[in-house]
Amino acid sequence: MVEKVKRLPRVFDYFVEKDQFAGGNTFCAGCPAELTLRTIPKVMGKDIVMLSCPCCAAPVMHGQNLGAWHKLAYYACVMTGVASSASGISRYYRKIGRDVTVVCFTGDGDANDVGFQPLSGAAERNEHIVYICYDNEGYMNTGNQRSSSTPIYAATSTTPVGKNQKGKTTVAKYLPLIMALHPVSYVATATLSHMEDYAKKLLKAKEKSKQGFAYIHVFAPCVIGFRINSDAAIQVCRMAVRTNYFPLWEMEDGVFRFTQTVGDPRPVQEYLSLCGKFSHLKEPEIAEVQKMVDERYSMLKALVEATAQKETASKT
Amino acid sequence: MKKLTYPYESCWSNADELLLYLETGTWRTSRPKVDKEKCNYCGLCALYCPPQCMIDKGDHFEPNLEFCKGCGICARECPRKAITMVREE
Amino acid sequence: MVKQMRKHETRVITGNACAAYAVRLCRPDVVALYPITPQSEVVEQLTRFKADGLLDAEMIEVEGENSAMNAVTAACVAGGRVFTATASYGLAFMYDAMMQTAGFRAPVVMVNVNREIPGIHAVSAGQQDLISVRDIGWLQIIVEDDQEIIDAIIQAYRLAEDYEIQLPVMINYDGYYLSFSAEAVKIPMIEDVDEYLSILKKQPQRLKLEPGKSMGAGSHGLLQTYTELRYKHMAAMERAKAKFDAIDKEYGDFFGRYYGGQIEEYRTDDAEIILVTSGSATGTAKTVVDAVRENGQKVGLVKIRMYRPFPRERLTKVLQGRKAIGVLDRSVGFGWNCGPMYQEIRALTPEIGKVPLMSFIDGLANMDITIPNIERMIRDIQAAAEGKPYQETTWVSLEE
Amino acid sequence: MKEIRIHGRGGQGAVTAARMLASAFVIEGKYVASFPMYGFERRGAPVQAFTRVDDKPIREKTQVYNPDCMVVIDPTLLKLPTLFAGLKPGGILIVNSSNFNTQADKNLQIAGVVDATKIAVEEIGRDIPNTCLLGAFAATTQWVSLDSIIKCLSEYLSGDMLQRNIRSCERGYREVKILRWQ
Repeated sequence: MVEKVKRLPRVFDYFVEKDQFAGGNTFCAGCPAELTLRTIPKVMGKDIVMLSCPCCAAPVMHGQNLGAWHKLAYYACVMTGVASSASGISRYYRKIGRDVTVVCFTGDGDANDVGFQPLSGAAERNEHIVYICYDNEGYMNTGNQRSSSTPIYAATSTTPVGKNQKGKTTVAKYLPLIMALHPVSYVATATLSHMEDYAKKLLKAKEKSKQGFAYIHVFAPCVIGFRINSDAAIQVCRMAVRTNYFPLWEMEDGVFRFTQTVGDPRPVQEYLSLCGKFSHLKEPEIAEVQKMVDERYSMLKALVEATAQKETASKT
Repeated sequence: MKKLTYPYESCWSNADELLLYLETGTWRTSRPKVDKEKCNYCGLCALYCPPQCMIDKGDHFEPNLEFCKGCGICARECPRKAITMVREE
Repeated sequence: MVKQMRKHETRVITGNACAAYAVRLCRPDVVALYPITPQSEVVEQLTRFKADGLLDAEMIEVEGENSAMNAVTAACVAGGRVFTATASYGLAFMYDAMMQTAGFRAPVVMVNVNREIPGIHAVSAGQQDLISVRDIGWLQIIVEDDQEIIDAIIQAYRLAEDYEIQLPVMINYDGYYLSFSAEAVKIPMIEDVDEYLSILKKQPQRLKLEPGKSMGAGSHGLLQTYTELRYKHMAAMERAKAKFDAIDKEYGDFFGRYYGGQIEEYRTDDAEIILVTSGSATGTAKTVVDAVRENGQKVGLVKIRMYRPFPRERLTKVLQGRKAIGVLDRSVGFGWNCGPMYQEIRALTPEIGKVPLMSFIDGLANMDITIPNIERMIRDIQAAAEGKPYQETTWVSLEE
Repeated sequence: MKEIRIHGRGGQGAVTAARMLASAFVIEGKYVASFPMYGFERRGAPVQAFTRVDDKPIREKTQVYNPDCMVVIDPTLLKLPTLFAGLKPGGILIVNSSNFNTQADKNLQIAGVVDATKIAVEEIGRDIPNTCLLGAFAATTQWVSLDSIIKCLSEYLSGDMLQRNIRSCERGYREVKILRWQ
């Protein structure tokens, strides 16, 4: 007989609301985007307005005729119109003096590519909205085509591995940092292996959206696109953090900080080897990815250090 | 006369009228089997379950097999190996 | 009925300023704007109103027209009264969002300052932009002068937000010829506009987003439901015709200015030949009609005010029994080798009978639709009415 | 109906002058229409603006081809070979010039010549000759009173700028030299 834990982990305290989604829906078995989505109203409450667009979440977010898959107030957007539609809704509630949290939920294809202009515009206007991007590193809803969030060398259906090309030839756009260089209130990265960290960030984003724009970039490895087993997503998330492939940080009012410090980062090889989409990588490519990961981490570290001084200075 | 059945002028879903669900339990090829003795009620299976279908039984968790898609995350993440995936026959 | 004389303010202002003044009078909740020639002055004037405390709206200075249309559509579905304005390339850039607006049946009001479209780059007037979105599901109204811009925008809110209609309305006016043209106009008092539009508050509430309420805007419409919603959209369009005629009367009784509703019939009673026009060229054409009438020639003019829905019934009625009809288009209809409005009037042949029908294409890219050009059109229609041979389509400014 | 064509360069206030003129006529109960002809809004590029005035509503929406009167804001435009194209017989010219004295077109009958640049610089402090030329317009054509022009300026200007422009306008009215030909 094992000794039972007295209470559930602290992260459960963040779940103030029941699950707002129907039990069975159209996400794939083992999909981390589903977990990303279900967690949002559990933490932020159900009196939010959510927006999404054509993406893996759309078959669940959008209804079907009269039927709905969730109990939320929801607005379906065209792909180019998520952040701009949210701006319109948020402004209307401000006009009539109503405090409503407006939450966008899109994939990386929308946030990085076709919906980037309105996202950047809404961030520059510091609209009072929360924008959550679940990053599965490609267009998964349409069958694993590359997006500008697809990492270098990743095999996708439009960056195949062949005689003359080994997957994607260019490095991914690092959107969270781009967003942090907009004049916004809050930016954070999060992933599903670190649920308490994610929940805290959701709550903070809700609060910060009363002042202005809040952005959360959630690493959510697609089981199909990453070519992993359906039980592997959380493991992949965890390894992405432990190798610094996906560092967890936040930027609040111009101050950067890591929310998860990785004492002794594992070589990126350990992350890459988990994902089938990198199975063709050899030593030189792996070294190149390692270099990219190290450089990105150094850049973030420099930002953390630089703005920590700023924070100290402003407090003294 | 036209046969018109939809209640609105534009396409709105209304969960109060009709909440949809899929019996995703039928997708499974294997199911999680929880060993109550090994389980120490840490909650990680419930935390990571994408469709959030682990039911809190007070001292352990059991999957809701109506919706469990059999992804196996609960089994893989269980620190005590209290969950095993058993082939559906 | 004794007509009340409403007070007004007379100002010499441009068409663009007229649009901004009218929008201010209608008290929108959310305005999203992105500048483009020849519409920019609308943006400037509205932001000036806001800065001076004369407009209590949320102004979203968006980073492109696509965002403007998405923002106002969403704000409208959330429950607000909204406005945006664009022209040409901007209209093209908001195309996907505009389809969403129509599909959502969101009563958005937009001004489109007509300008030629991309390809052959032209910063000049032309109606091809409005033609390019004719079956997108919006109501489209085309106006003739500055005063009509003011009145049509107020009427547009009355029409769009009517519970029986619930459709977006696009007010079109010619770039340059109206956008920059200053005329003395009568600006209604805001209290009067409040009173006029108050009727909208007495009708049932349309569906809107409600935080905490499990309603989703933009559900997937499948099969029967999709078909049914398209039918309802079409039915609302059909209702909009009579509604617009009724609103014209109601507006005229209230403010003292009438425009004829879907179409204006000018000296048509005993007319043997008719010239059909739209937009700013109509005024020039009316002066020519008057001059030609002086010579005893029985010519009349029909102005298309409502282009979508197409005023099929009223046009049938007014065009029946004429000897020849000409249609002036400031745009082209590919494949039919004629102007688009002509093409649609030609489709009325079973109703109006087989008489000479002539398409005149003129005024592209700011080519002036001059008095001599219109005189020529009327001469051509008259000759065809007298049984002389005629060519179906005439590119007026290219003829030798 | 009287048709007036104003020639200037971008930034010199030709469009505003056309509109001010329209406003002044409205004060006297006339119907007006005024519009500019330009593509991109560029400083220095030649610009035309039109004003129509009538006792009955004006419906034409065309450019002015046969002006009764022309206002030339920038003297360098006098070199344009097509400047006077379409001027009606008996036509009037209001021109910003220190030395204009020839019948530049056979249809030109009256010219109101004033050094509006000099006056504007003295009164306003900058080369904005348009309001001075409006004063000269009133004196030369006698179609509208100086009072109406001054009154309409307050719709477009305020404060010190308004006062300076009024002075410039009044000097245009007083100092214009009117030439006549047969």
